[in-house]
Amino acid sequence: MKECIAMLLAGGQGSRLYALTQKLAKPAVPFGGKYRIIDFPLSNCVNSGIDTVGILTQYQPLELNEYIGNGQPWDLDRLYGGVHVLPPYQTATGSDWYKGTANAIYQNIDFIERYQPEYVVILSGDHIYKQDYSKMLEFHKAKGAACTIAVMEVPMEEASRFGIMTADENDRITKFEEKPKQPESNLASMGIYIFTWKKLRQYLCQDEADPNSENDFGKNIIPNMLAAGEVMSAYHFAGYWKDVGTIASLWEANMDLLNPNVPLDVWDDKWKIYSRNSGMPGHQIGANAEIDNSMITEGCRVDGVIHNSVLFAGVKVGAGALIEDSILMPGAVIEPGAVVQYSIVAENVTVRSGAQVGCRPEDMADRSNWGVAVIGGGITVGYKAKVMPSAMVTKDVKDGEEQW
Amino acid sequence: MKECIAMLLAGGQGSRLYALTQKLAKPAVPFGGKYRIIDFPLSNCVNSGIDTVGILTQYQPLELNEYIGNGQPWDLDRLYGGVHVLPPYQTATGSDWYKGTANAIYQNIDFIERYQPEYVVILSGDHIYKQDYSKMLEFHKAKGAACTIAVMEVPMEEASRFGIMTADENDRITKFEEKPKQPESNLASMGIYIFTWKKLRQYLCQDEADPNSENDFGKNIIPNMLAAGEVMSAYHFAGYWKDVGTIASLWEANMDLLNPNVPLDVWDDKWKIYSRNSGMPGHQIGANAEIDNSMITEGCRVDGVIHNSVLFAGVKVGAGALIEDSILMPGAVIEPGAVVQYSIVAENVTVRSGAQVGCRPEDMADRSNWGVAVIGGGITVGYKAKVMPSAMVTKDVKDGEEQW
Amino acid sequence: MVSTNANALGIIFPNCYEDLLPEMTCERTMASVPFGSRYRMIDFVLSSMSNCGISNISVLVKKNYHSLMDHLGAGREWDLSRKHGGLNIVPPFYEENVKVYGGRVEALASIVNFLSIQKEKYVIMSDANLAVNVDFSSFIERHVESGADVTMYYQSIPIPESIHNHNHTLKVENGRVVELLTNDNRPGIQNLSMNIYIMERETLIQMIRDANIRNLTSFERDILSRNLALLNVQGIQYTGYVARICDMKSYYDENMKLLKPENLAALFGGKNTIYTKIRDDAPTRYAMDCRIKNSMVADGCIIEGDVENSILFRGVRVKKGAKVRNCVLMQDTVVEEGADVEYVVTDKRVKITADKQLNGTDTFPVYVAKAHTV
Amino acid sequence: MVSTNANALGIIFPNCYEDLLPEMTCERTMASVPFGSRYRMIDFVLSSMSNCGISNISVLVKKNYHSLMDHLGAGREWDLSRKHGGLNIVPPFYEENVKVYGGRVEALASIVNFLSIQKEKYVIMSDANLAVNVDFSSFIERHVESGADVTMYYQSIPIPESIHNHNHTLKVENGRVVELLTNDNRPGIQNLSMNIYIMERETLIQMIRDANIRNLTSFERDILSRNLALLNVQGIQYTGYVARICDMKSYYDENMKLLKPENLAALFGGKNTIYTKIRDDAPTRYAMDCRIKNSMVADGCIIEGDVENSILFRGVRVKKGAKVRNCVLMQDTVVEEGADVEYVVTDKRVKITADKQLNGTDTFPVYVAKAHTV
Repeated sequence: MKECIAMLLAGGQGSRLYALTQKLAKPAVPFGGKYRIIDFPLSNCVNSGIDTVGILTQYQPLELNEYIGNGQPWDLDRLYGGVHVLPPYQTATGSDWYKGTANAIYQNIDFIERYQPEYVVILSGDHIYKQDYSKMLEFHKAKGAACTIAVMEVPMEEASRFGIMTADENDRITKFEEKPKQPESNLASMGIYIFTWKKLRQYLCQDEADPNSENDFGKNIIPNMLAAGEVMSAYHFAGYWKDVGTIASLWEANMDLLNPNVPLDVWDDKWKIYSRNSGMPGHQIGANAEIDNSMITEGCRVDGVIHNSVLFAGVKVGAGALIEDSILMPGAVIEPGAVVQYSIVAENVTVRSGAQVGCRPEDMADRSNWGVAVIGGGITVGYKAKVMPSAMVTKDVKDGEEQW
Repeated sequence: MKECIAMLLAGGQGSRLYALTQKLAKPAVPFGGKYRIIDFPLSNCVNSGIDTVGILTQYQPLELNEYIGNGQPWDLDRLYGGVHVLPPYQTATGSDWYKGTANAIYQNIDFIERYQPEYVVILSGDHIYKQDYSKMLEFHKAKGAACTIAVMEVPMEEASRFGIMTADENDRITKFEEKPKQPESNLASMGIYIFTWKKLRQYLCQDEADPNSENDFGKNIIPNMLAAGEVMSAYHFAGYWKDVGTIASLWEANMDLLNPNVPLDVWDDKWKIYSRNSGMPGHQIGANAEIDNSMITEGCRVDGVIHNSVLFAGVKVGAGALIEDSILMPGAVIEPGAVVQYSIVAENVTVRSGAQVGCRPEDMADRSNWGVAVIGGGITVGYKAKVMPSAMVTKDVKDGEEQW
Repeated sequence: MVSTNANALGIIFPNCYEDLLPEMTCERTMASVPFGSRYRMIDFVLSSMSNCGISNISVLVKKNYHSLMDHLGAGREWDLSRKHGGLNIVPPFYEENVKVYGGRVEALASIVNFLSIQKEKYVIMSDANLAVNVDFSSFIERHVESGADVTMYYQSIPIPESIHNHNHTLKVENGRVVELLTNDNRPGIQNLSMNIYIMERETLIQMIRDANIRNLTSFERDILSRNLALLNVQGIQYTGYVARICDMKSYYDENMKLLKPENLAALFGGKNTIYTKIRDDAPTRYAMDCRIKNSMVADGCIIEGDVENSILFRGVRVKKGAKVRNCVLMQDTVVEEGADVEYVVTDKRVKITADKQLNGTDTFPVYVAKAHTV
Repeated sequence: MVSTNANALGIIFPNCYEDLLPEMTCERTMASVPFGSRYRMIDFVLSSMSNCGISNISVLVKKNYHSLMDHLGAGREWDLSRKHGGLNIVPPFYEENVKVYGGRVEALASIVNFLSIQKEKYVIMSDANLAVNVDFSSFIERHVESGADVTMYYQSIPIPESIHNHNHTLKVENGRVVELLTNDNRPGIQNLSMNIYIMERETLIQMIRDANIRNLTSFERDILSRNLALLNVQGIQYTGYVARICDMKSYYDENMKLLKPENLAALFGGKNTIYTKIRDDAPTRYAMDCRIKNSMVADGCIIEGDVENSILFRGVRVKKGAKVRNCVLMQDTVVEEGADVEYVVTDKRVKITADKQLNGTDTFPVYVAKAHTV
């Protein structure tokens, strides 16, 4: 028996991260020098004392599966509990892919009931934040709630991008709208729910029986519970939280790590973010390298110039190369004299000598076309080739070519 | 890099085991007192020195997944390699359930290539046997084969149930027919293949491109390779081997364990069959119990009479109950005075006092209706109820009722 | 923390009370004495701790611990193979200047640096001479509620004669221990300490440092009993099932008691599993003409002969025509054709050769040492 | 066997050669000396063994092994947490009558019973004072092909002065060792033993038993060198990268050598990863105004000052205005604002307080002991 277990929705294809998620589930996208996105919710679980986590996934799970493995890096290899990747499956009476977030949980009721939990935390696989779920659970219990939703205040002009709640002075939710055109409040759902399992089970079964439902938490389960008069509480979260579902937000969140004024601290020993280790030796900085305001990890070799950038394991930056405001994912090789600016360079990309990837907004005549350039995994950007800002490169760029 | 990895086809629903596989993948069906079917190929792999195994499954994987866990019971929790359960998944370009045995492997080419194997062993999840695959691999190498198929001689009259091979004096296969009506030979395929991976990869890709293919090893890949003139060898296997895909054969294979003349020995320390442990204390035999020619394992409590039977972990047999020629799976409870003969009683079944399950063939007037009775998982057979031979019970049997 | 993780670390003394069972502990610790068909004594307290969320456990070994290390391995079977904490076997000479210890206090002194950097608030200490399935969660709860400095479990039973020189008894008033005696030999029911203690980690560290300065060695005699006026020591009567190993006779009796279903249920029933090292034995095989009555049998045995009122550990062979009555046969004992054993305790890998007869009595079971051939 | 599992077990002597580096080994074994930004010396031979399919490894510890046990844990990081074999740390007093050992033979004597029930045909023995990425598969192969009784690796190099009283050299004729000298101090290139041996397990057991009876203690002097006429001992020249720790100077130099990419590639390149204990540090953070040149830096550091020609282990902090040149800074060293260190080796958790200056020279690097504050 477990008091509380977590179910992590990692299903989405992450199509807005296109070039990065061609062969990779979104939660497995590298983040912050040595992590993957999923390390954040997983580490939060472990640090909050939740030792049983189901990961719901149906899209390109191979690398995610391999990454999670037996869960040992997160101390989640347990005799009873631990971390389990839960793909859809066939039963004697038929088979289905997960139809929506609620259906994904519905299809895994058997898994949940193995642990007879009183509470279930529902998490997303594409948010970067540090949160102690045990405090939220205490709040949930104190409120006697059927469901507690973590919320944060967002600027009013952005509110229409979120699920928006209205809550009374006791933090009881009185209204919930998914992406409202005329938001009534700026309390946005962070996609982190705690449910009393008995209640959730009941609403999941009802929802499954409704042929018109989209089987989605935000669109169906939450509104139904609210309509039925269940106690729904809003739990205020104050720290750093970011949805990294777009290229721009993924880039920004990485840059936030380099900003001492942003409260996202991965160096805090009291709330470690765990990840699977690369096994490489310490990184090497050459005699002519120049580095500032950057993060660099094991196995890198830097002979060039690095400003405001995040380098993942095993990245090589040749002499005279310039890396600015960029993210170089594991195994990327930037040859001597290449320039990478405002870019995300995915795993095992090679950027040949003299190539230019991305550029600074201040160097653009027309800034409206500016954006972060993305090079997909395994791509080669040829000798003296040019990848323009906002480009999403999914095929090799030939020597001397320009890619938009 | 691994010289040789194994891929285990565990996908089938096992519809011929109906009552036993309602909520369970066939390879997870309990066998032989403390094993599950999949323990045999998995232990064979480990004992043969193969430390990387992919298990292909898409049907009710929850219990199988949980059973395999991190692979530690088979010493397959490895930093690199180990055992991995591989369900179907969605990719950026679409999604598919496994269409056939060959397609299941095809969809996991990426998994295989992580290990850059020279050879791949293809195994089934529904055979009971002990085999040293390393000897078969030596043979495969010595023959310079593209594919080696393990074969055994079967009685000519049964040959039409198998894939039948004709081989020349050098064990080179000259002809392969899947379930031939007029078998030319009695060399039957055991469903154990070793392929040189480079070759298999090529034929898998060809097969996938053929819209008329059933994407099956026996029906497509093997005939295609043979037609193309590849070196195909037949490896003769002499020991015990049984396909346990039917109720009759599953029952027989369990009974074979009790027969000292059958060469299936699970007590051999040199070729252990590993399984996940129940964690229960030693079994208890009461003062009035009678036991002979049986297998009993941890957590059982026996106060009745047991002849020629196999009792799994935690089975209870009350005073005066009679168990003959039967298989009682984990957690089954046979109340005082109940009679179970020639039956398979699945997990957590309760047979109430005075009930009769199955009967001896010699007690039947018309033996043509006789067969092993099967009680599905979790069923209760009521007080003085009667379950007739050959019955497949999937719903509770009420007190005093007869079930055909 | 959300989970059932306890805010306590565990310390186990595996060598304590070995002198009561010298026959069986000359090549092993008390903690690794086989018990109850497939367990070792330490499995009980270790599983109890693990089941209650205590996942940082130090085992302070002194000598003869090869079999214990082999048994415990990395602690995986008890779910104690963890990134942080987990199972920590502390041998002598572990740190510079730490020698083979004498008393409990010296043993604790060897880990005082370790203790001072741990995070858990409480420490639970136990020996390994009792087979108990303890609910440590309620033990912690009661300790915290009472506000005591130290809380300890006791049994109210007559003191077994063999430990008249090796026990601690308590006088308890309204839950508080007002007197703690050493080597009590009064007849009748007494409050016999189980040597299971809980206190704050900081309290224990302070006690060890003080005792070390004053050269005190006994935790009970020198630290607890002298300070009962200053320290609030609470005693809780333990009413669960206890198998206490005091000598060969009690070892035999406690094994035999498990043949009663109510005793077995009391020790192993309930939600908490007792874990042990996995041997991967096949199920036990009963041959065509065997006879078995009133016995407890682990896996991997092959029974061709006649077994009655006995406890058989893993891998025992009873061959055709052999008779085994009122015996405890440890792992891989072989009783050959026609041999007849009664009231015998065989250690691991003992062989009773064909047609030999070996009889003890119910008050004096005969013990055959490890790997001996009779 | 299909796989790359080697038919050999491993034995590592973690305490050997500690007397050459007394500063760093007063609280740890040679095996647990930190090396190369994030490793311990034992990681190299242990990873090499594991990578070559040797999965039954005994580490014969003698004293001061708490940091080594903490580092190795259950052996998971080296894939040595196995059901059978795996990593086996053998402390003193492990079995009855086994004492803290003196020489290699006595250490081996403590596991001779263990050795006699293992299944592997060969035994590979190694110390932990060399950082090498050895291909043991080819070592085994060459031993088997030559039909030798014992095969050993040697380097052809001048004998470092600091080990003139602590070495073995070989005279090799057509591959066969015809002379084995102890404490050779001849100038020029000699065949210096690496103390890495392979032989059949049965051969080793026989050697230990013989030596024990005769009260012999040195494997090299008493067993090998006296029997070169009887034993076919083969020597193989090792041509791969070797970092040999002979004293503080060589410790410093061998760390510094890794700043050359070709040396780093020689030790860590190739297909075999060197594993070590995972600390879960964040990536290293370079602050806005830092300066770093020609250095090797592990994870978890925060660099705000000026670092040149240095090796920084995990968790080092170099604060604003601090200068670090030609240094080896071990785990969690802190160099505070304005401090200036050159040619310094700091042990774990050293703190150089603000504005302090500490200089060694290239021939005499200054060593600051564990947890000291300067």
